[in-house]
Amino acid sequence: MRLALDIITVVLISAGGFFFMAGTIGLLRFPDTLTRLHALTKVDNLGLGLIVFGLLAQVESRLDALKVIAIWLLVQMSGAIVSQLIAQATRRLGRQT
Amino acid sequence: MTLVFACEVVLAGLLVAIATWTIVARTAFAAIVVFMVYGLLLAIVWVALSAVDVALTEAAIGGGVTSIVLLGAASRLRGSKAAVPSVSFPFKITAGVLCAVVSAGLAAVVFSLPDVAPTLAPVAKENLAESGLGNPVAAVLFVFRAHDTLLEKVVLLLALVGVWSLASDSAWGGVPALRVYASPSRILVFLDQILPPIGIMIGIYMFWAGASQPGGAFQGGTILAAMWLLTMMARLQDVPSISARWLRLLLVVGPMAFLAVGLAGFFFADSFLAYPPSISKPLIIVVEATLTLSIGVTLALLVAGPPERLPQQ
Amino acid sequence: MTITNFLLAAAAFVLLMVAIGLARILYGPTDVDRILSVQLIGSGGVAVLLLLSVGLKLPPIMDVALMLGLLATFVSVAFLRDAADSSSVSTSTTEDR
Amino acid sequence: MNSAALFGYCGAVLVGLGLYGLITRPEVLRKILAFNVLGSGVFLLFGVFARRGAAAGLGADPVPQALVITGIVVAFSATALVVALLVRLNKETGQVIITSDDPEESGKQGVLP
Repeated sequence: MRLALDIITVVLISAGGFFFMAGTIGLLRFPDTLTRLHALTKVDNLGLGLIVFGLLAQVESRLDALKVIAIWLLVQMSGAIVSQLIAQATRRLGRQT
Repeated sequence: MTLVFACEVVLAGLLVAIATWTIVARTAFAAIVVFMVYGLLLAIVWVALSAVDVALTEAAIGGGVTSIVLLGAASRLRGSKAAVPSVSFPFKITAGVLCAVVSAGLAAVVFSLPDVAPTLAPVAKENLAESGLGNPVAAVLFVFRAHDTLLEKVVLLLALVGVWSLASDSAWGGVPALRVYASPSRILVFLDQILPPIGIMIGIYMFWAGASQPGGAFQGGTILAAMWLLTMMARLQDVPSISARWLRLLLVVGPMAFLAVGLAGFFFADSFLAYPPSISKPLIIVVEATLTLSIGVTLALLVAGPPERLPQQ
Repeated sequence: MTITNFLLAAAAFVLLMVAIGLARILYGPTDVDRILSVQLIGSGGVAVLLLLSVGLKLPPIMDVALMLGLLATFVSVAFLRDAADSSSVSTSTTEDR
Repeated sequence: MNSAALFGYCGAVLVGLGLYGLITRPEVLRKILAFNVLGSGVFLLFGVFARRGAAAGLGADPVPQALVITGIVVAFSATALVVALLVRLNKETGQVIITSDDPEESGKQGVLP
């Protein structure tokens, strides 16, 4: 059981780390703000999400598990909305110049 | 252990690089964004130094509200086309050498610190039970060095009085000119409707948890301030006039409660700011609750700045 | 390699990726690009702190992650307010609503 | 080198950096930023002393930690006050730097109040 949980953790967190790396490569290589924002949302959603699910198999108590999920939901929601706001600001900036 | 150290080396390198960037960035806006990242990174550094209470304060105040205050100033100054004198290269070199000497001196101090570090941790731990609290840092803040904390609240209020006194005569008692969104988009309004209730809950949790684990009035109060500012920026709520009675009351209720409990110490315990042992925990909780409110309001008003126009204009 | 070591290694890796990403976005060229860094340090910092919290078995670190996520959102909203204005000519007169 | 020493050196470098910015940047806003960097370097040194004082099952000495928390708040108060002063200065004179009261001096810098 322990071993199974550990394997799940390793697989999910490695996948999360992979998306962090992919996001960083995207940030380095993409040409403009909107495409870089696209790369960043992958980090937000998949990177953090997979890491959170991987950690759920390791937390000590049920309360901690709830807290991890709450933090994830908060970051997920505000991240999604702020990404939209950033995209809106980029468009507004593009129109003005 | 070495893995933790690897983490810390990355962190330290990043921190110094970001700090350098803050200093050398060309535009003020860029420097402030970098400074914000710097504040949030410092929070992770404090975690690495096992100072979780400080990490929370640094993330909230160092990374959060300080950069918002600076940002407000930067956006107001952006319009002005005043000439900035350039600094000569030899002067920069001289200053650089001087600062390197200062850094080297401090590094030498760090290098030659005594092997057995002086510490008050055992004393704090021993007397922790008496305070009724579980968090040693909160015990230091509210019991062992309570006068520091009381005066710090007074400093916050004095700073606010100083900021307000910079208003022009015609605007005195008016409304602070916090910069708000001219036309908040619907998605922003949605965020500002959904986030503050969650944020207020987290703020109360921070203050409540502060008694037994890292957290406390400051961290909770800052979150409340951030949530209030958020709703004002999206124009879901008006910026209040500084002469509003409820506002003034909220500003002083925390320090007053603290002071009252401190004075009561003369009669019910043996000295100023001493708590009767049997009810010390409930007393501290009451003081912290009112302080959380007062700190939240004070911080938000410090960010909003001096009043600039009269109400109903 | 124990699971604790794995979590700490993952934290170091994510931190490194965040560092590289930050370097790219803070470089600009526009102010909106720089605001992406707030998002990145928000989600990356939360990931690092959660990994450390579970890896070192110190649940209070989760509260720092919560604080970081919340404050990053607040700061991005405030920054976007001014970045969207940055290309307009005079900003000093727009403060009265 | 252990982690406390690492961040100690880090703090020393930050103090130097902040001082450099404080001296060489003419704009007041950048001086304030630099001063905050300097301050955080000093706080970090305090944090190192706290970390080294770990004892009695505590990860760090709570007394320096409490001092740093107070310090962060006071630094914020000072920043807010000086930012308000700067905005007022800019409103009155249009300046973003502090010029000398001596008319000859400010004439040299090419700006008159």
